[in-house]
Amino acid sequence: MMAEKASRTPGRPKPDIDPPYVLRITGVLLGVCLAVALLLGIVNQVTKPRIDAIQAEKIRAAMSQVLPADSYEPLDFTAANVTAIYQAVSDGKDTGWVVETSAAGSQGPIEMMVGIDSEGKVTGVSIVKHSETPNIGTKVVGDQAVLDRFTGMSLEAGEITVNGGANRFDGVSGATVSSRGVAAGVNAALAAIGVTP
Amino acid sequence: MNIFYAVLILGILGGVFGLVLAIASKVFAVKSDPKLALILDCLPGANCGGCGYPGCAGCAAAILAKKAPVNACPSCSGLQTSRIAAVMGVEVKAQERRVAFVRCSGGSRASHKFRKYVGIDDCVAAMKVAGNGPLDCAYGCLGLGTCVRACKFDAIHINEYGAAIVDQNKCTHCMQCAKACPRGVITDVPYASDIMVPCGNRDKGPAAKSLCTVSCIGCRLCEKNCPAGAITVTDNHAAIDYTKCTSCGFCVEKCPRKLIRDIHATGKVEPVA
Amino acid sequence: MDWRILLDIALGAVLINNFILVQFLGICPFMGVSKKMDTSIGMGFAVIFVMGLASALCYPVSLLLDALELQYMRTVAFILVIAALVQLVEMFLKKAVPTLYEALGVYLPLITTNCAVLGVVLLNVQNDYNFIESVVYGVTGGIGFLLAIVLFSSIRERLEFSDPPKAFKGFPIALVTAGLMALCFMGFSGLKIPW
Amino acid sequence: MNIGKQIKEGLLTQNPVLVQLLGMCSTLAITTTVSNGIGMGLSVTVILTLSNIFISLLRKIIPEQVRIAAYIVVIAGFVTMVDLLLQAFFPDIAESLGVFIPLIVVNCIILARAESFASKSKPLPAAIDGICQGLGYTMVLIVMSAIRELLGSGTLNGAQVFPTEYAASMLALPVGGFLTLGCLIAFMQWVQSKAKGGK
Repeated sequence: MMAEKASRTPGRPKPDIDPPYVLRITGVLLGVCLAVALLLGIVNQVTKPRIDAIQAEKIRAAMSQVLPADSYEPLDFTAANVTAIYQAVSDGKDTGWVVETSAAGSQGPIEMMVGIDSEGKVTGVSIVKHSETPNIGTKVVGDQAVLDRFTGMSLEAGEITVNGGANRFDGVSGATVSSRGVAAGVNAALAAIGVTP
Repeated sequence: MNIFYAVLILGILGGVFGLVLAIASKVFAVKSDPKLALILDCLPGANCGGCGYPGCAGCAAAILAKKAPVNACPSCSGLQTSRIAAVMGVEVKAQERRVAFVRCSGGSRASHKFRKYVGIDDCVAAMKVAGNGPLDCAYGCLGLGTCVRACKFDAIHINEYGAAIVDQNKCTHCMQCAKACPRGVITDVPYASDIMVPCGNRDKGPAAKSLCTVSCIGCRLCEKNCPAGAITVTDNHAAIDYTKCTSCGFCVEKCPRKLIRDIHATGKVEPVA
Repeated sequence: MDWRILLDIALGAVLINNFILVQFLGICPFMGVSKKMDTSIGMGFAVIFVMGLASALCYPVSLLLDALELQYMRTVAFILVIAALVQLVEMFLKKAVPTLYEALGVYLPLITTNCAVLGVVLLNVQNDYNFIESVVYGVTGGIGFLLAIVLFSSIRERLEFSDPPKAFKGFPIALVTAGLMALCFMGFSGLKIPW
Repeated sequence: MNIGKQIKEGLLTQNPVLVQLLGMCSTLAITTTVSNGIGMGLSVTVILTLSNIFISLLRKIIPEQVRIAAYIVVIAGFVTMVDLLLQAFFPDIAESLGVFIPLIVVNCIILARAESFASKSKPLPAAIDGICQGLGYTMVLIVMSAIRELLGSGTLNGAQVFPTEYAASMLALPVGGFLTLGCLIAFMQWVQSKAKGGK
């Protein structure tokens, strides 16, 4: 059955594919893959809840850092490179939004949390995940002082641009690509909310 | 559920690729005659090219296809060649072992055109400098090691005087060094014979004397004193006929330049003092 | 498909983010095989073939994995596809071009662990390229690899006869040269695409 | 199978990075801080030993035709498992090492050792070889990351040694990695030639 299916055009000598040989090889690779997959599945089953819990905890911490609030209700939305928007509610009133966006940094995407108050001003930026080069990219993404400079900016004077333009944000010298990445993320967040003071 | 999908997908991938690889291994199986592997084992496997075929695999294929004689591989010892002959079921002709020999021992003693050659340290490159090389003597060894790099059996080195010298025990007579040498200083001699002339100079006496302190000046003393008549001096250079030479050593005493010598006197090929 | 985006990806993969000299992926075979020019060219084409086909094959697999939320299986599945591909290339070369197969030696199986090949597949997923974009990225990534390894092996062949300090002979001088080449390729990062 | 020889081989004469020139991708990419170097080195050692044992156990079963595919699936399986376990149970280690763990799958050392050593020897020597090669790799990583961090950013394991303005930040870039590794191997060759010359 297997051997006939693999026979070649009559012109060429038919290679002697004896089924036991083929079965042994396929069987071994199949067995190894199944074993590894099973092992991984079990490990994942064990670790998934813990990882999700840790991840959720990290996001909560980042959210409360940018915009302190009692609770955050996720909203549905349609916006470019925005992964989630949460409505921040503290003692019953909507006090603003927390937007999770990702933008291209120098070595890979930078995922960040941007807090925006009800007038559309940035209340804080915190980086969730990045793979910037240490000592260069991290001068921007790793340094909270630099990120805090975004606080208070909005789309009132147009898009935030790095080292120039009306709505100016002076990035860290030598790490312009990373600075532009973070600025792009903040712009995306502000645009998603669409409120300008 | 999640585990089931994981196992399912990787299982399918593993199975499909296992199948493809199994069939491919058969379709692409390289048809090889078992004798080829046997012959290949007997060959030294250094791919030196002495047999004229692309590496040992090429030589083995040629021997198998009877295009090459059983002793096509010059680097094979007698034992290896007889084993190949056994595989091929052919009787092998007895063959006397030969090895490479450097017809120069001057090195630092030869006069140089300029104090020190500074450039690409390779004889072929040096030959392109100042009229084929920094040495005044046109037949001498430049000592820059092209032959050392060409030899796959680590059998030839540059001695302390700066001339190449062959370690006869390691030499397998593949003659890659001779092919690599831009000046053709290296020839091959029978392993067994002792008396050698480590110089290849063809200039007349006085010129040869000025070119190098250990050169053959063609004075014919060795030729006159050789009882077996094995030495003939042709265009100012003493050449030994190894079939006639009885290694009596008369020529060694008579040579005014202390050049002709018994290289096996101290068991190992020594450079000319 | 807007060919400008494709050209942008291609230019990026070959010059701006060259896999070897800028992203520093796939350096083991790069250092190992680049002693001689012909093995380098052979290796370069083998990598182009594997990278192109790997990107093409891994695209449907990554779609399937995302659909079933099996992101953690991504690495294992991709590496399985690549390994099978390399094994196929190894068998094909053994049959069709035995001399190249001998010359590549241990570095052929090392293409499997070649960070560039798995790198390109994971980057395809990270930048969520569609099918054509990922194949273009794979093939041009391979061309970038070929460009780098050919340039490097031509320099290395000349290095044999130069006389660096005795301790630097062999790999160290080659590494320093590779460092300088990487420095030059950093110059491309400023390359602006006119449209 | 004497262990002494394997240890000496793993650390000096057959050092995976300095002599065999394997595992260069990760060596150049991550040796910018000492903590990265140690973390990466140890995780490679653990995974290398585990996969060596597993592969030498399987060596008789896996046929020649699918050996690469089978070995690499085993290695990738181990790496993903270690990654998941780290993220679940040791989140802080995972935080600093997160991006390097997937890199280990494509670390040439592991498949090279599996292909050249583990697949031909019994589990115990394979395990020892894994440990020795791993330690040799970690040693090189620590030395390289110390040099690159000190000269590249003026800090050593986080402690500020001299103000970063004077540091050659180019060394932090992988370009500096090439140069540092080149000089390191040159130094090793110089030491070996001195030892040979000296004796």
